[in-house]
Amino acid sequence: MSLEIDVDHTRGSFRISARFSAAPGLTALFGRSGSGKSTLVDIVGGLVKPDRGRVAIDGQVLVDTERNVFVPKHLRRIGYVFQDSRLFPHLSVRRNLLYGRWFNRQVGAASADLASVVDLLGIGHLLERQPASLSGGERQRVAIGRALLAHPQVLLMDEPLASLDEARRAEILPYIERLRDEAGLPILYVSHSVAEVARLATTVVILTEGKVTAVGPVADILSQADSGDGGSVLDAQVARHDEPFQLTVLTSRAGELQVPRLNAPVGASVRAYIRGRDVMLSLKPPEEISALNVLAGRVVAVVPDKNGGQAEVRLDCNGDALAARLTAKSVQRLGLAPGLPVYAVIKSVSFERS
Amino acid sequence: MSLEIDVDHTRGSFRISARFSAAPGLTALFGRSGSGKSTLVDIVGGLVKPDRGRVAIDGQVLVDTERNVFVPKHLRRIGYVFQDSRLFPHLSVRRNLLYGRWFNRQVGAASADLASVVDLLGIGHLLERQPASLSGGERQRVAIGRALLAHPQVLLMDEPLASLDEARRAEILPYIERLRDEAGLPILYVSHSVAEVARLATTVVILTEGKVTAVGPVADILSQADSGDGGSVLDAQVARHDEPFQLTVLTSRAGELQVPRLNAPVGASVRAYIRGRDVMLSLKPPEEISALNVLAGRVVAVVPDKNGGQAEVRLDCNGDALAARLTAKSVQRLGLAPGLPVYAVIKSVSFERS
Amino acid sequence: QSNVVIFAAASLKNALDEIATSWSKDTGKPAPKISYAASSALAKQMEQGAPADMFISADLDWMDYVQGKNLIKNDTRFNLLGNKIVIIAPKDSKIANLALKGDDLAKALAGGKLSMANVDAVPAGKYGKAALEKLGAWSPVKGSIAQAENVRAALLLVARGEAPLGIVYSTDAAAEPNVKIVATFPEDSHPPIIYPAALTKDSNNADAKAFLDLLRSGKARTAFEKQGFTVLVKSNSST
Amino acid sequence: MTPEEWTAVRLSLLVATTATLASLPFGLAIAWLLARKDFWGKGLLDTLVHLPLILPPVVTGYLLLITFGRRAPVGAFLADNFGIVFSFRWTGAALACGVMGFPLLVRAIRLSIEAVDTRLESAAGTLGANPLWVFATVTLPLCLPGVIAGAILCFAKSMGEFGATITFVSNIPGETQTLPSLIYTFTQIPGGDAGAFRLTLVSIAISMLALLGSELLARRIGVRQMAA
Amino acid sequence: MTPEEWTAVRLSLLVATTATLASLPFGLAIAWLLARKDFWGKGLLDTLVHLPLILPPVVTGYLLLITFGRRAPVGAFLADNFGIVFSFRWTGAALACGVMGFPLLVRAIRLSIEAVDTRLESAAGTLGANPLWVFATVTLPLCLPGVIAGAILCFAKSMGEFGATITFVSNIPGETQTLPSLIYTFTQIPGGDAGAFRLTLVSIAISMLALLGSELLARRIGVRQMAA
Ligand SMILES: Nc1ncnc2c1ncn2[C@@H]1O[C@H](COP(=O)(O)OP(=O)(O)OP(=O)(O)O)[C@@H](O)[C@H]1O
Ligand SMILES: Nc1ncnc2c1ncn2[C@@H]1O[C@H](COP(=O)(O)OP(=O)(O)OP(=O)(O)O)[C@@H](O)[C@H]1O
Ligand code: MOO
Ligand SMILES: [Mg+2]
Ligand SMILES: [Mg+2]
Repeated sequence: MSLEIDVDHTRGSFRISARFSAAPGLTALFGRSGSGKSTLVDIVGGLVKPDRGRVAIDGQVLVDTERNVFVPKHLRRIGYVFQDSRLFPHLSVRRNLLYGRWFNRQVGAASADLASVVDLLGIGHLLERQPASLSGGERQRVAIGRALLAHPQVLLMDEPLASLDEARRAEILPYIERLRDEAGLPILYVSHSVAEVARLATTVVILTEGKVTAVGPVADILSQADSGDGGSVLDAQVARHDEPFQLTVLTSRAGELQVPRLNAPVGASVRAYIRGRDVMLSLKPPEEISALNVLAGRVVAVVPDKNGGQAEVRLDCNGDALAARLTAKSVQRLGLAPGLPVYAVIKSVSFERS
Repeated sequence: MSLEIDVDHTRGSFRISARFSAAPGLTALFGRSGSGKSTLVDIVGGLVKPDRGRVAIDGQVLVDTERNVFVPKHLRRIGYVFQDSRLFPHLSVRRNLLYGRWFNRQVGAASADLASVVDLLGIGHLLERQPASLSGGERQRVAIGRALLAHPQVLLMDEPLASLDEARRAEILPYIERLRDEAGLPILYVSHSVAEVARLATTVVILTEGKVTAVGPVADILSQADSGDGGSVLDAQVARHDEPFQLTVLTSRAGELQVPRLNAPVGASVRAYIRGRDVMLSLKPPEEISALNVLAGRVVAVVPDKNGGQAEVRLDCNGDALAARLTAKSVQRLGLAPGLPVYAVIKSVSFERS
Repeated sequence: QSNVVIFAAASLKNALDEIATSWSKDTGKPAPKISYAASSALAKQMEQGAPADMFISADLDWMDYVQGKNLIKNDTRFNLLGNKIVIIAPKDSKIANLALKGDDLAKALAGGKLSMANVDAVPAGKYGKAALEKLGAWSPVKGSIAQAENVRAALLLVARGEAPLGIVYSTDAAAEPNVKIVATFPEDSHPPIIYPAALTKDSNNADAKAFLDLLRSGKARTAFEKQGFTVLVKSNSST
Repeated sequence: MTPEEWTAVRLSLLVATTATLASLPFGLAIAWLLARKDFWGKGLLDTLVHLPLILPPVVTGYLLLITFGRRAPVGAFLADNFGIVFSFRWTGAALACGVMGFPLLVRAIRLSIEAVDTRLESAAGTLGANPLWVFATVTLPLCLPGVIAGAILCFAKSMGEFGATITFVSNIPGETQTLPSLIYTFTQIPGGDAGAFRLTLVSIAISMLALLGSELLARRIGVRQMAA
Repeated sequence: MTPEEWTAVRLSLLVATTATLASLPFGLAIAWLLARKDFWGKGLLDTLVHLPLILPPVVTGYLLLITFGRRAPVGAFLADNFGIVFSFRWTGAALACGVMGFPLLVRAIRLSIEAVDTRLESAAGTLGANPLWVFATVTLPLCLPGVIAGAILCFAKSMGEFGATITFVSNIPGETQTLPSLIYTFTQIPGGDAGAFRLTLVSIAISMLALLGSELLARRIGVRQMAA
């Protein structure tokens, strides 16, 4: 979303001091509990006025303490999904969903929107209910709907999917992707799930105790994330669909990938996220094995973990970076060292379904 | 926990009608958003009085509408971690944590407990704070601590870890395991995370629209779960620790398993959960590959998914059941069919670290 | 020795306080405790066993009421004070001298209100109404009466210029610089305005009797007259 | 009941209703100020609002008279510029009742506003509502229980108020003689107790109906909201 | 100020404080009942609580007199069995003030109790607190803003109440002559205005201090709680 942030703020004994700029698209905020993610989102949303600093989205300055600029939140045209859902208890689900429409009605097809959003979130049967009678997940889904229906120019999502089951997440994720890609909506997204971040983020920002410790494109950052689940992102194109087997064949510099059927047209650019723990390494091309994806590459580096039991093996597959997480024992057994040619074996089902 | 439930209850248009009994240990409630999990936990906790039915824990009848028994919640000695944390806003974090101590003081070493629980949850620096100033994850951690420190005889946990980062989860999970195993505390646990459930649960109960659609030992149930992530559970013993490589070698009927170093003594019984998507199948023993675990077995059944793109291949490995999730294409390519001998290849890092 | 407790109509406060203080100084006895309130309230309290030694009512009706309930020593009852009712106007009013017959009064009001104390309940109001009736001036002004809770409030309405004319006691009119008296009712135009006093049935406090005797003796005359009352007991007749 | 008594009943209803409705907007505004804003003189404003409670009603009536009387500065200004006259009118009785009930109204609303979760107000803000809309669509509906409670207190007080009323606008049958004034008059007449008792019952009956109505209303709102 | 006035000030403080503190437990209990329970006769209880607001103070005072007077049934019973005497004592003035302030006290507390999230009460129950403890450790602290508001309203009302007091326990200096009774007496005599004005200022000053104190207290509690 071309988000520029440079702020300092103190809340009690907690001090946030963040400075970064993010490319257009979805910016994921990643960090441990209490690291200041919600505070930062609140600053962008206009709920918290930073002690000092500047916030701009797509060049539009929202906050600039030096020039005394502070755009009030109701003029920022944001859709904010709060960590606590904050539904209006006196309004029915329907009226909660339509609340934002009272104020931003320049977009026409809002009623069509309601239907599709309600459908996506599976909350059609809840429309006439009061929020107090909803389950935790239902509440959060309504909150997501309410933010989407406000026709925002920026979407702020603070752990929107944390209380949802996997099936529901799998339905909502592609929708967020579409918002990012088709509607070009800038999104600031907080999540504890690497898979979600990997799939959605353009830029990842890692917060540690109020400070930005890493920022950059998702592919560069995720493997550094202190999450026990580093991974790689390959840029690829849809080459063809294999309808009988419901597979999609992607081509990337690293080679051909067969993944579960994607809902994208041939030729489309997609991103494949490969977890380090899903990658096996073999010294010769494996035969008669179930995995459909074998990428040839060369070891670039072997990075042992702090505690020594495991290591990340970084490969160069024809220019694409790929990381594998192995036990130290396998590293020794296979004699992995920079320069060694290897084959990365990846199951098709490892890829997230969409 | 030897939990027996047989209740009917109606909330608005939602009707729950659940009947099952669960073995001692941790019972996981699994099901989609709005399926009635929290309602069921509320019934066990005494927050909701069912229209009809009976609830008993370890033979102690808590509710029996026919005999007009309803033990009030303050006499049930439960520790309830709510989906919404429900901290007391007027008490400091410390007083929230110690609230239960006023009432259940028969256990002596409570102050030692406070220290260890605070340590486990990483909330030492928050003790003098008021709940309003906590982040979402901090709040949930305090709520967990408050329930643990009430010295409960039963623990009810409704999505306790949903808002926590992976690192913090990884710290708390073993603690819950210890409560289950060492303290023998019966636990009713709601979660959307298959990994959590697989790791913790003795019994899994699957709720669908208020009805119990499956109940049984975790190994039997999880592969049926409508979660896109069926898996298997192998009972195993710790054979030895491989300190240099920080691995633990387990023996199971299926064979030897090398997993990341466990914090369990040699001889201890442990449970290994293996996700279907982490299992590769090979027609001959693979060589020069990074995976440390190769189990020989025989195909028992090939169960295609509803949509046909993937299949679950069930194996019998010397008496232990193991499931692998493959693409339909791989199934065809390898000619997998019942009776065929195969080798299951599993990376060590696939196992959850503890 | 316990204090004498006197229940007295509120309008007597200035005079009675002065008398009580000097009596206490002269005799060395503790000053009486005087409860000033509406005669109606005091009468009903006596009915409920109030610890009063003496009752001084603002009119005969409430004294008759307590006597009817057998709450006073009948032989101690006597008429202590008299008063006059007058018509007042704001100081700056153009009205100077007002005739009181027929509809002169109504004309003088010129659409304004005649401020009086409640004509059914408050003594000053009752007297005023009786006088106007007797003088044939009642029906023309009947619809223009603003009835206040008590004389003081009626006085206030005129003093503030809300009402062009009002009927109050001469005692009140004399003390209010913002009003002037524009007419005085003839004595015979209304029942005599009398403040009766008596000891209560239950009183056995010798000082109470002594204080009542003091009032009866006329020694308190100056204090009452200073406030504009007419003292009805004869001077210097002591018991 | 006599025609005079009926008139007093009707007048009391008119006065109490007017007093309650007319003071609501001011009550809301001041309650909001006191609940949500910090400003210089807040303590003074708070005391001012409470004055009618602290002062004997007669004194309040007196103060009203010297402020809103025909010759008083504010009273004259209102009369000359807006034609609003209070003195000896039922409007004056309503003003007196409204003023006497004001502290009760403000307190109840203020308590309820303070209980409204400001996080919901922020949420409304992010959805595009400006502060006024936030107040109208979130704060106000959520503090309705307090508004209802305040209104019913003000109404009940108006049904019983007479000290300030009679001092300010006296007791003119059909114009300013409200039920309590009439009841008071009865208590001042020897033997008037029966009349006072009868009218007291009427007053209680009216207020009870108002109370029940307010409870039903509050309950309907409450059921819809609960804690979310 | 004269000694008589000082006495009245001291007495008023005593009466107002006693009235407020003594009615608090009853107010809490009844507010809780009205807020949280449904029972037969609830509407009646509610009306009864509001009566002192609805009735002219003189009527309330008269009802007190014929109920708690020395010769009245309840009054005689309390005097004979517990030695509690109200009639024409300062205790009676406190009773009158307490009764007059009671509807204000109950309403404020009730509003606050209704705003307490019952989910927190359930949470306390699961941690082992029986209903009484839940009330003491969760409901009560969380409705403190209402308790404080109710108490200050009751106190302020007591500083201004005289109609019921003077009717019930008369106006005996040093015993039942409170500040407002004395102010009232001053307004009843020629030349008393200055005295009334002086005492009114004293009354306002006291109430202002009480108000400020209550605001500070409420703020301290509020800052600690906020919405969690
Ligand atoms: N008071 C009520 N009136 C009507 N329906 C209700 C009421 N309370 C709960 N429900 C419904 O009961 C169903 C079960 O709710 P419950 O909170 O038990 O779900 P859950 O399984 O915990 O879901 P989640 O994972 O989203 O927390 C939901 O569909 C909810 O809408
Ligand atoms: N009013 C306050 N006073 C003191 N500290 C505060 C206050 N509000 C927030 N904090 C602290 O600021 C830090 C950042 O909070 P924030 O809510 O931004 O965390 P977060 O990254 O969103 O965490 P989570 O993942 O748990 O939601 C936390 O440590 C929190 O305790
Ligand atoms: O069939 Mo796969 O390629 O092992 O998932
Ligand atoms: Mg957060
Ligand atoms: Mg739930």
